[in-house]
Amino acid sequence: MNRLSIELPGLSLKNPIMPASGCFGFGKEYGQLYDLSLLGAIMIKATTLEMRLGNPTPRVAETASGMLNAIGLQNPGLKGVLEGELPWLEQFDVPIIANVAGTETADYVEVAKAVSQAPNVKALELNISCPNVKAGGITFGTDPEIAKELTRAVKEVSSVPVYVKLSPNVTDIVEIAQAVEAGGADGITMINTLIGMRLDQKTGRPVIANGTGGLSGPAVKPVAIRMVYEVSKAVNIPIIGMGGVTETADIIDFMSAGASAVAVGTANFVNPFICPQIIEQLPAKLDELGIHHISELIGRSHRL
Amino acid sequence: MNRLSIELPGLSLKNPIMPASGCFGFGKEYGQLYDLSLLGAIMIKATTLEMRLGNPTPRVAETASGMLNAIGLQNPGLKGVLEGELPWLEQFDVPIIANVAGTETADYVEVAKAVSQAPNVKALELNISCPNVKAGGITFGTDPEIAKELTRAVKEVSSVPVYVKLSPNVTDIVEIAQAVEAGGADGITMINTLIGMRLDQKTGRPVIANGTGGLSGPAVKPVAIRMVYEVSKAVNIPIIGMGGVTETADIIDFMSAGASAVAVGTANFVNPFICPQIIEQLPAKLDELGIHHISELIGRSHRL
Amino acid sequence: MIIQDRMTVTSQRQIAQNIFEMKLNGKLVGEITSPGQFVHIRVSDSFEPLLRRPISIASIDQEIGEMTIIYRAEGRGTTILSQKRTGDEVDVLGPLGNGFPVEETSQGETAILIGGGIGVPPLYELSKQLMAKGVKCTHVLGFQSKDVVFYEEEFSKLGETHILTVDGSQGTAGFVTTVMAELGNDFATYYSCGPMPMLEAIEKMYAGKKGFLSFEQRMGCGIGACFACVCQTTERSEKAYIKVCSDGPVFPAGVVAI
Amino acid sequence: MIIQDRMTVTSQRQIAQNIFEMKLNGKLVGEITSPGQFVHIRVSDSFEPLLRRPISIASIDQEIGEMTIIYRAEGRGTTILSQKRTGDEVDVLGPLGNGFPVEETSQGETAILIGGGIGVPPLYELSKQLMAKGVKCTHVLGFQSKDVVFYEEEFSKLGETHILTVDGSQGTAGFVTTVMAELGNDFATYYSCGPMPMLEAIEKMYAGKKGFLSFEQRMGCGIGACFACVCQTTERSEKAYIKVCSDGPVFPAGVVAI
Ligand SMILES: Cc1cc2nc3c(=O)[nH]c(=O)nc-3n(C[C@H](O)[C@H](O)[C@H](O)COP(=O)(O)OP(=O)(O)OC[C@H]3O[C@@H](n4cnc5c(N)ncnc54)[C@H](O)[C@@H]3O)c2cc1C
Ligand SMILES: Cc1cc2nc3c(=O)[nH]c(=O)nc-3n(C[C@H](O)[C@H](O)[C@H](O)COP(=O)(O)OP(=O)(O)OC[C@H]3O[C@@H](n4cnc5c(N)ncnc54)[C@H](O)[C@@H]3O)c2cc1C
Ligand SMILES: Cc1cc2nc3c(=O)[nH]c(=O)nc-3n(C[C@H](O)[C@H](O)[C@H](O)COP(=O)(O)O)c2cc1C
Ligand SMILES: Cc1cc2nc3c(=O)[nH]c(=O)nc-3n(C[C@H](O)[C@H](O)[C@H](O)COP(=O)(O)O)c2cc1C
Ligand code: FES
Ligand code: FES
Repeated sequence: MNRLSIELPGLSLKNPIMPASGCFGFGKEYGQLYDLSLLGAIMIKATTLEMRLGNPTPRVAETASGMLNAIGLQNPGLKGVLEGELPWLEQFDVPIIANVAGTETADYVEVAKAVSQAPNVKALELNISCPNVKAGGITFGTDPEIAKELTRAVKEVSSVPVYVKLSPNVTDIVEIAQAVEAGGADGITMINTLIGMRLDQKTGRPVIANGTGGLSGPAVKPVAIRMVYEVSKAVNIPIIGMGGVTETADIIDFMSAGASAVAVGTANFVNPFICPQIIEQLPAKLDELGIHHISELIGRSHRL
Repeated sequence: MNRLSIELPGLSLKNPIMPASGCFGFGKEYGQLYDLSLLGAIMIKATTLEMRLGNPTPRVAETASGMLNAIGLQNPGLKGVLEGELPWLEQFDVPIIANVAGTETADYVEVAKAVSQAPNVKALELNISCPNVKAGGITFGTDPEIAKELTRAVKEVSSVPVYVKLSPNVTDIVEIAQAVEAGGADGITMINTLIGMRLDQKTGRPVIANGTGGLSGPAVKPVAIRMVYEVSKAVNIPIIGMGGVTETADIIDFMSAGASAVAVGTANFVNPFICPQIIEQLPAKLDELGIHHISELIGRSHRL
Repeated sequence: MIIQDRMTVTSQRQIAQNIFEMKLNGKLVGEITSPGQFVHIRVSDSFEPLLRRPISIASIDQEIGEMTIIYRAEGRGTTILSQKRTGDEVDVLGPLGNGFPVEETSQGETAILIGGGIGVPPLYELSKQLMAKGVKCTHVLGFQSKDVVFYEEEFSKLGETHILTVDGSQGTAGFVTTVMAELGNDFATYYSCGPMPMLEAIEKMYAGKKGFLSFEQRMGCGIGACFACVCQTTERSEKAYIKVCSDGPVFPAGVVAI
Repeated sequence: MIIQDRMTVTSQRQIAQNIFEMKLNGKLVGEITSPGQFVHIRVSDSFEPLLRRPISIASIDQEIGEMTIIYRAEGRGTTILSQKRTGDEVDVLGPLGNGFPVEETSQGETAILIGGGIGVPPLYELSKQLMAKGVKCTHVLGFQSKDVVFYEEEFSKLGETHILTVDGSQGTAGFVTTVMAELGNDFATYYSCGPMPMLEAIEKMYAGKKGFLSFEQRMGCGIGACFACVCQTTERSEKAYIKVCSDGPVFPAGVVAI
């Protein structure tokens, strides 16, 4: 028996570890470094209807135990992803979660419909939380009614289960989570980045060309854990947790907080082998905790 | 001429550096270490109408470049502060900003009225953002209408200018800032802590007895800078900025973002001499930047 | 007076499994007033890890301005500390808190010193000072197992020393209370430092005797300003919470609700 | 192939004001394919500072498996790097990117190598490899001032070397273009690495000539996955943004919009 396997809507995961969207491209680069079939799943970079060039540079800045990014959803567009990216990934035995972004509902719907039909796409991740684009993105993620309607519209056309990616930049994330659940979401992924800014010491101007950027990395982990904890107590759909994972212990924390699987973002930049390393270390960690199957961890923090 | 002096409603600051509320008690402990008259001001620990014992322990936990706290507003109560704490501070040539907290509007009003009459209290800091108490605190800080009404009620009774301390745990901090400005606030202090959680690796339970805690320290600085930047562009009252200050360069950043003065919180625990050290280093830093008076920094980031 | 000192590491050695003894030199030593006081150590010049680590003073040598600390390298802070080498500088804040009152036991009287695990170190300086004034010390030191026992020889030189291990791999098997029961009640004062359950058992067993207990709590500032480190007193009043860092860490038996 | 290697520091020395030369030994060296490739260095085992630092490979010695990097200790990452001592291990990812094409200049031809400040290092290995195949190299190296000039002697051994400083404190006063104007257009290829304004001036001055420029950009992953390090091309198409880390850092003149 596989002690690490997790079953989620649309996803039979050999282990609950997957790279987070935007931190792994479409897999090609990391595919040079290790066998992608080792991964539980892959969340690919956001796909929009048309090709996007993204924001001007600098697009990243370092902060205390974290980083800011404002890539601006650079991607080759729906057609580019379907023809140029997804087929290459078919050689690996790994489910793909396609991150879907857009400016208006119609975009989301069109991308969701098409990309959900790719043979290796097993789930969608609806990105209603990108802080780095002027239109769309986060605006869909801060109003529960809008989030619910978008979820519903995408669910209608998607051939695979739909996970909705939540923004931490809200007063009440539980309210948003419950709204997307009501809209028919099969699962939730969280958290996207916190909006932040770094200034240049000399000029006083923002370092990132876009002004603000999304904060990720170890710095945000306490916020992510708190939100996963709160949301998992309030909804009945599974959560893929993320935000600041850098080591095996962090997987235990996210699953204890209530996540059923965990994504690794920024840490891939620091240690490109982080995902397979964590997967390898997990069984020993479970032994240490006296736990037989990793699913026993899920929501441990809720129990008294 | 003093290159560091800043004039704010109610506050003639010899320099814009002050310890943040809750991170300096009522001054006695740090007063053993250095002359408190060196400070621009002192923000004392929250005062509530009745004595409060605070939360059970553990009350703090360390996180990546940050810490969580859930002290729970332990304080000797209005009477205790007026009789036991403020008189001792009168020996120093330093304006006191009294942090006022409560469970309902009537508490805030009563504390504000009484404490604003103490001779060395030159301003109030209305704490509508404490994440660590069950009632009151943050609930006042997430609804613009409620925040405005509370500000108005306190303004009516206060003998000194009123600053309102904002919570970063909101979707739109600008909206809250504008509401308290409309309510008559003389200034804004920001940010209070982000709500976070840390779990114990072994048990999976929260480390902090209260469950969640407030995240502070270098980790939150990018969020604080972003919010000070946004709010300072949208209101016409001054801001005292804070969140993750650990060195002189951080003062430059907060003032560039739009703050007129800066508070230092968590860093006092790491380096108890941080405030006087920063004050001492500021003139050289201004020379390095080719700036004559520190006020020239305020809002540099807004200019192009 | 509390000072912030950049102290120099004069020696660092592993004395048991994950247990390190470090000697530090600096003017802070001159400020230490009683055994059981502690220092608050910044293990890195960066702000990660952020907080200082509270560690008891295990012994002092005023002549050469040196103090010894003994600590378990467990989490990230103490692990970084264990990597310091002779000659490195460490940022130390202290001395902090109120230690064990040596004056509460008179010359010729007997004191029992009971330590558990990483609570043992402050008892060493205490014992030295008690012996110096002519108090007879009996030491009862409990550890998990043989691997983590330390300073047996050092304590033995100062007086009768009983070592216990939970798993029986060294000394008597069991908890400190096992030996305490045998020693009886014929002593003037007891002093103790160790885990909460141990302190609780001791206070119960020695009910009515004069005793002093040292407590631990998670800390922020270490100097009494942040209210992180409180513990509950048996009183229900304004004094219901007292601070371990500045009111303690040592309290007379009966003060703290355990 | 890109590998992650724990390389051993075999030498670290300051060669100019805040400029350090570090030699690193490890199997990564065997993977280096062209001069101008870079490595992505993790300066600390902790996650603070978080990101790796991109640093060019300044020279390689395949026989002993050693490479040299030259860097300015400026921010917190490079300052930590400058504190490493011989024998320390450093986590290095590389080799990354596409370097300068040595094959674009034939035996007997002349190449001009123009470097600015901390852009000078990769030209050293390039020059060594060009010389080895019989290319005549002329070096034009610009620095801010005398204090930060390095490797004058090393480059002089390989060919004609012109040093410039902005303040005139060493060599010719002014910018690299001052000397370039005098050298004329009688060469086959130019190679350059340095600040943007310098690259811009060079491309303009040598319009029509065959040249290769190395660019810098803030990086996340360093391997082409995060889209942090893009620069704009002169084309307006899907290829409007190319990645410095994996498509570059060296591009033929005219490709990047500057
Ligand atoms: C007054 C006092 C004296 C002490 N004396 C000693 C001593 O002489 N030798 C020794 O080995 N240990 C002593 N301790 C315990 C020691 O402070 C902790 O073991 C240490 O802080 C753990 O840090 P870390 O980096 O290993 O763990 P981490 O897990 O990285 O610590 C994370 C945070 O939790 C805090 N923390 C974790 N465990 C404890 C604890 N048991 N008590 C207080 N804070 C804790 C840390 O200080 C830090 O802020 C003492 C504690 C107190 C309060
Ligand atoms: C392909 C390439 C090759 C390079 N080769 C060299 C070299 O051989 N020698 C050398 O001294 N420098 C080189 N640099 C520049 C070097 O990467 C930066 O000086 C260094 O990253 C600054 O780090 P820090 O810790 O000093 O500064 P910090 O201010 O702490 O850096 C903060 C963040 O900004 C990034 N950053 C800051 N400045 C730059 C910059 N100029 N370019 C890219 N990222 C930057 C850092 O990598 C880090 O992520 C190269 C850069 C690139 C892109
Ligand atoms: C460079 C970068 C690019 C990102 N791009 C995307 C994206 O395209 N779509 C998305 O949903 N999230 C994106 N994210 C957010 C991550 O998927 C993740 O939610 C976040 O970074 C928190 O996890 P971490 O702390 O492990 O990085 C991006 C993050 C980074 C750092
Ligand atoms: C231990 C602790 C106690 C605090 N208590 C209060 C408080 O009583 N009232 C208040 O308004 N803010 C309180 N704060 C928030 C700080 O004043 C400050 O807003 C926050 O910590 C961010 O600044 P920093 O990162 O510099 O600490 C507290 C923070 C800490 C760490
Ligand atoms: S640790 Fe701050 S009051 Fe004790
Ligand atoms: S640094 Fe990530 S794509 Fe270049």
